[in-house]
Amino acid sequence: MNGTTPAPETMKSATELVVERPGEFARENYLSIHRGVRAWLLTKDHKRIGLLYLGTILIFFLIASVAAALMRIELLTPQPKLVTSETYNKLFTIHGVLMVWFFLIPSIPTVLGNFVLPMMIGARDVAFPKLNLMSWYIFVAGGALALWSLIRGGVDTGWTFYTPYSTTYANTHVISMAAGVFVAGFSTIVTGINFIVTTHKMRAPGLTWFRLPLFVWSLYATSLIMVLATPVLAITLALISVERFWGVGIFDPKLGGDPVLFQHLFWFYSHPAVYIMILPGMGVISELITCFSRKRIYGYAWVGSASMAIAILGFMVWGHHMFVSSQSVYAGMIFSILSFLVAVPSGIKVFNWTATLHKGSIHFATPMLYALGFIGLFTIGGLTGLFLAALAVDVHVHDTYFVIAHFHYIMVGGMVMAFMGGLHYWWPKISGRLYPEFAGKLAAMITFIGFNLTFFPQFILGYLGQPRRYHIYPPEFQIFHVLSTAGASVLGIGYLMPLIYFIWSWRRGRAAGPNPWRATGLEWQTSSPPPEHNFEQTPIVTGPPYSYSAEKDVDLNLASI
Amino acid sequence: MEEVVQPKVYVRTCIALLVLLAVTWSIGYINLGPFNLIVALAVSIAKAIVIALFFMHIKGSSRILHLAAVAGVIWLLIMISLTLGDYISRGWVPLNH
Amino acid sequence: MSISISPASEEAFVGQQFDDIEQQRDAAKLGMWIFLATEVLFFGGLFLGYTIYRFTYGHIFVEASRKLDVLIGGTNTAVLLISSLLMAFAVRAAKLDQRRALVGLLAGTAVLGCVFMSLKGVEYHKDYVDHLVPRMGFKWEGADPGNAELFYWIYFAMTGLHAIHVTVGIGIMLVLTLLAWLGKFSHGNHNTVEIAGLYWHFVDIVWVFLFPLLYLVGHR
Amino acid sequence: MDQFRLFPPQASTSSHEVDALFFALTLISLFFMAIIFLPIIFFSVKYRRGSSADRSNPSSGSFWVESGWTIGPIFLSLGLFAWSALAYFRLERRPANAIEVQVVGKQWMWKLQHAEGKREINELHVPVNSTVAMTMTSQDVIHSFFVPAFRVKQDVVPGRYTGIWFKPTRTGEYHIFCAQYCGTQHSQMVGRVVVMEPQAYENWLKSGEPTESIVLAGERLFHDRGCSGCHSPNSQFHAPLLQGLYRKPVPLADGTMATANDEYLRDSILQPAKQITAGYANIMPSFTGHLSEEEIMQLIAYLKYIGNQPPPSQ
Repeated sequence: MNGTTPAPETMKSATELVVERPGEFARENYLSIHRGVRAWLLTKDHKRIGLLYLGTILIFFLIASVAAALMRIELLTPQPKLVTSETYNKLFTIHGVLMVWFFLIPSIPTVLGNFVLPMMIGARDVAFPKLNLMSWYIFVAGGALALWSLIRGGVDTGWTFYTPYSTTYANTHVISMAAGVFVAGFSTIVTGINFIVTTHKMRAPGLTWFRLPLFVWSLYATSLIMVLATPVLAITLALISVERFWGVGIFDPKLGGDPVLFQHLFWFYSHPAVYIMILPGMGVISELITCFSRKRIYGYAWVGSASMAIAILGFMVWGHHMFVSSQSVYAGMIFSILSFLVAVPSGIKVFNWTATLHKGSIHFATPMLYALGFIGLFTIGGLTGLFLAALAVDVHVHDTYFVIAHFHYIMVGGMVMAFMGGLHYWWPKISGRLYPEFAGKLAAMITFIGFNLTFFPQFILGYLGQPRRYHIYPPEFQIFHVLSTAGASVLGIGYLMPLIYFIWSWRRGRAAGPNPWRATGLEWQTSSPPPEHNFEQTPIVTGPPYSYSAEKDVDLNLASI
Repeated sequence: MEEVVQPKVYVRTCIALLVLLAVTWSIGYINLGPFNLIVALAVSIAKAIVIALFFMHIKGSSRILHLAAVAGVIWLLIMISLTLGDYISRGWVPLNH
Repeated sequence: MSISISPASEEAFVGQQFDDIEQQRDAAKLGMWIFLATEVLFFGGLFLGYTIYRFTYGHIFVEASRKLDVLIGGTNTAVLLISSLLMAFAVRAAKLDQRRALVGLLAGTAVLGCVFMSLKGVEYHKDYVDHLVPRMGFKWEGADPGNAELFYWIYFAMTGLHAIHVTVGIGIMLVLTLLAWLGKFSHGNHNTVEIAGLYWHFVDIVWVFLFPLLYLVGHR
Repeated sequence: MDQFRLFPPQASTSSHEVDALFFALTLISLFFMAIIFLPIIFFSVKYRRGSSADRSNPSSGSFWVESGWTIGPIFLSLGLFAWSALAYFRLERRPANAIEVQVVGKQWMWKLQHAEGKREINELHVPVNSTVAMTMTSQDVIHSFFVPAFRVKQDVVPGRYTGIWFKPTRTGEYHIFCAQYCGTQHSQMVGRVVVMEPQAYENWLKSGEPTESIVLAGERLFHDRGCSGCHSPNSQFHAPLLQGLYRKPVPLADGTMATANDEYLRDSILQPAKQITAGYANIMPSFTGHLSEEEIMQLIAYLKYIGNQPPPSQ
C-alpha cells in the first residue's frame, strides 16, 4: 500500500462527503425518523432490531449473572450456607441455559451483526427485514417461556438436559424450559438464513467475496452453523419433551433405548454452537486489530478461510464431549484427532493477528485493549482445549472445573471481550456519540484482571479433581473457590461500568462524527447515527478492505472526556 | 424474464415417480436379505433427485442453489456416519478379559 | 423447449432493500432452499435415531414393520406424488399468469393433502385398535416388547412430524388459493407460489424416504 | 486426604502416564504462549502510536509463513494425538486376572460388591499393587465413577455395562466422586477408596459377617428364577447349554457371529430376541423388570463360572 493514500479513497461513493464533517451528530437518522414505542415494535430497520436485541439479551445476561454471583457466594464455604442443593442445581441450570442460548449465541450476531452487516456490504437492509423482526419476536417468546419456567420454580437438569435424568427423574419444569430453548432456536435459524442470503445477494457493486470485511466472513461461517446445527437441537429437545410427557421414548433404557444417543444428538448441535459463540468474536477482533494498528490484516485469505474451516470441521468433533460416556474407543480416537485439527485454523487466526501488529501504529483505545485481552485469553482457552482433545488427559479432567475454566476462557474471555470491544468500537456509529475513553480503558483492564482471577484458579481446581456442578465440596479445595469468588466480584465491576457510561453517553456523550476511528469499512462512510436506509446512495467498492496506513499519523478521538 | 417448463416434462416426471414407487412396493415382497434395504434406499434417493431436479427446478438453477440443496444432506450424512461408527465399533475393545 | 413470458409492472412488488425483482426472487429462492436444508436436519435427528436402533434391533424392526398397513402407506405415497405434480403445474400457472388454473391447481393440491391426512388418520386409528400405540394399550405378543415399542415410537414420531408438516402445507395452500382467487399473484408476482411449492415438494421427498424405511423394513 | 495441595496425589500406574502427557501439554502451551505473547508485547511497545520505529514496506501476508504455521501445528497435533490415544487405549483395555468388583450406581450412592460377596456402600477397599477391575451399571440415571488420585473416570450408564480398572501403587485414602450430574444430591454421591497392604486387605475381606459369594448367589438365582428349567442338558425345551460358553463365539440366526461376553449375556437375559442363537427358536421370555441390577450381575457371574467349565460331553 502506498502510505500517503488517504484511506477512504478506495471506497468511491457519493456518501464520502460526510467523512469531511467530523464531530457532527446527524440530526436526520434512523433513531429520530420514527418515534414512539409502536414504531420500535414494528420496525423493519436492521439497526433498530439490533438495538431491540441488545436490550433483550442484556436482561438475560443480568439474570444469568445474578445466578452466577449467588453460586460463587455459596461456594465460599465447602458446606452449604446460603442455598439448598436443589436451589444450587437450579442456579447453575438457569446460568447455563440463559447465558448460552439467550446471551452468548445471539450476542454478537444479532446485535452487532444485525447492526453493521448490511452497512458493511453497502446494502439498505438485510434480505428479509420482516423475518428479521419476526426472529426477534420469536426470541422474546422463547425467552418468556424460559423465564416462565424459572418463575414456576426453575429447572435442575443443567443446560445439557442429559437423559434419563431430564426425561424421567427430574421433578422440575423441564418441558417449558426445553420449549423456550426450542423456540429461541428458530429465531437463530431465521437470523442465519437472513445473513447467508444477505451476504450472497445484497453486496454493493464491486464488493467481491475477497473484498469482504473479515467480520462478514465470520458471520457467514456462523450462519452456516446456525442453520445446519440448530434444527438438530430443536428435534432433540422435542424428543425429550415428548418422552417426558408420554413416559416413554427413544432414549428410554427400559425399552432398550440408549441415553448416550441423546448425547450424540445434543453435542452434534452444542459443539458447533461453541463456534457460533466464538467465530463472530474472531471477526470483531479482525476489525479492531486492523483499525487500531492502522494496518491491513496479515494473511487476509487465510484468516477468512480459517473461519470457514472452523465452521465445517467444527461439525465433526462433537464426540470429544463423550470420551468417558461409554462411546466406542475407536469413535473416541476419530473425534480426538479431528479435535486436534480444528485447533489449527484457530491458531492461524491468532498468529495472523499477532503479525498484523508488526510495523503498525498501535493506538491503545478501549476497543484495542479488549482485542488484545481477547487474544491473550482466547490463546489460553484454545491451548487448554488441546488438553481436552487429548484422550487420556480428558478422562481425568472431563466434567471437572478444568472444563469450566477452559470454556469460560473461550466464552467469557473470548466472546464477551470481543462483544464489549465491538460494542465500544461501533458505539459511535450506533449512538452517534462517544463513550468516555478513560472509563472505558479502566473497565477493560478491570475486566481482564477480574476474569483471570476468577477462572485461572479453576484450572488447578479441576486438575485436583473438583467435579463440576458440586454444591458441597471437600474442604481442601476451599482456597481456590475463595480466589475465584474474589475474582468474580472484580469481574462484576468491570461489567457494570460500561453499562453505566453507555447509558450516560447515549444522551450526554460528545458527538462522534461519521468516522471517529478513521476506519475504512463501508459502515463508516455514512453519517452517525446512519440514516434509515444506511446510505444516501449505494456505494461502489473498488479495492480490498483495511486499506489503512501506519505511516500516516492519525488522531483518533481518544481524549473525549 | 421467467422461463416455464413444458407440461409434458412434469407429466413424465410424475409417471417416473409412480413407476419407482411400484418398484419399491413390489421389492418389499421379495426376500433379498440385506439388499431389501439397499434397493429401497436407492429407489428413494432416485425419487428424491427426480423431484428436486424437475419439480423443484434444481435443473437449470444457479450453483448456489445446488449447494444449498446438497448441504443439508451432506451434514445429515456426517451426523449419521460418525454416530453409527460409534455403535458399530463399540464391542471391538471387550469389557472383560 | 421453453416458453418465455415478459414481466408487466413487476416493480410494484420489489421491496425497498432490493434493486430489482430478479434480486428479490433469487434471494427468496435461496432463503427457502437454506430453510429446507435446516428441515433436512430437523428430520435428520429422527432419521439418526431410526438408523441406530435399526442397526441394533434389526430383527425386531422387521417383525414390527410387518404389522403396519402397507396398502395405506403406499397409496399415500402415490397421493403425495400426484399432489406434487399439481403443485408443479400451479407454479407454472402462476408464472404464466393463468389465474383460474392457478386457483384450481392450488385447491387440488390442498385436497390431495387432505386425502393424505385422512388416510393417515384411518391408519392411526387402525394402529390404536391393533394395540400398536406406545403407552396407549400397547401389546406385543412376541419377544422383547420393549424393542418393538421403540420401533412404533419412532414410527409415530417420524410420521407424526411429517403429518404436522403436511398440515402446515395444507394451510399454506388454502391461503394461497384464496389469494390467487383474489388475483394477488398476477403480473409476475408469483414468488410466493414458487416458494410454497418448494416446501410442498420437500414434504413429499420426506415421505418418499419414510415409506420404505418404516413399512418395508424387511421383506413382507 | 484433606489437605491443601496444588497437584493431586499420584496413586496408580495410570496416574504417572496421564501426568506425563499433562506436563508435555503444559510445556507446549507455555511455548505457544511465549511465541504469541512476547511478540505482542514487543510490537505494542515498539510500534505504539507516535514511536519513531520504521514502518515502511509492511507485509500483508506470505504464503510460506502461513503454510509454516499451518503445517507445523498439524504435525505437532498428530504427535500429541498418537501419544494420548495410546495412553487412552491402555486405560480402556483392562488387563486379565484382576480383582473383580461389581458396581451399581443409584441416586445417590455407590453400591459395590466384591467377588467374595462382601458388600460396601460409598467405600471401596482394595489391596495395593494389584489390578482391580470393575463392572458398572446404573439403576436410574447416568453417573460417573471418578477417582482423581488414579486419573480414571467412567460414566455409569443405565441399561448397559461399562468398565474401569486401576492398579493402586500407594496405600492411603482417596476420593471417589460422581462426576456426571445426577440430581439433587449429586455432590454427596462421594466416597473413598481405601488402598491397603495385601495382608490387611485379606483380613478386611474376612471380617464381619460371612457372606455368600457372587457366584453362589447367581447359582441360587439360576435355579429359583427357572433358568435351569430350560438351560440344562435334561430339559424338554430346546435351549442353548451355557457350560463352556463364556467368551466363545456364538453363531446367530441372522448369519452373524457374537461373542458371549458380559454384555451379550445381559442382553440375552433382558432382550432375548435381539440376538437369537442359530438353531434355536425365539421362545425365551424377557426378564426385564423381574431382576434387579445386582441380581443380573450375580447371574452373569454364575454364567461366567459355568461358562469357563468344559461343556458337557452330551
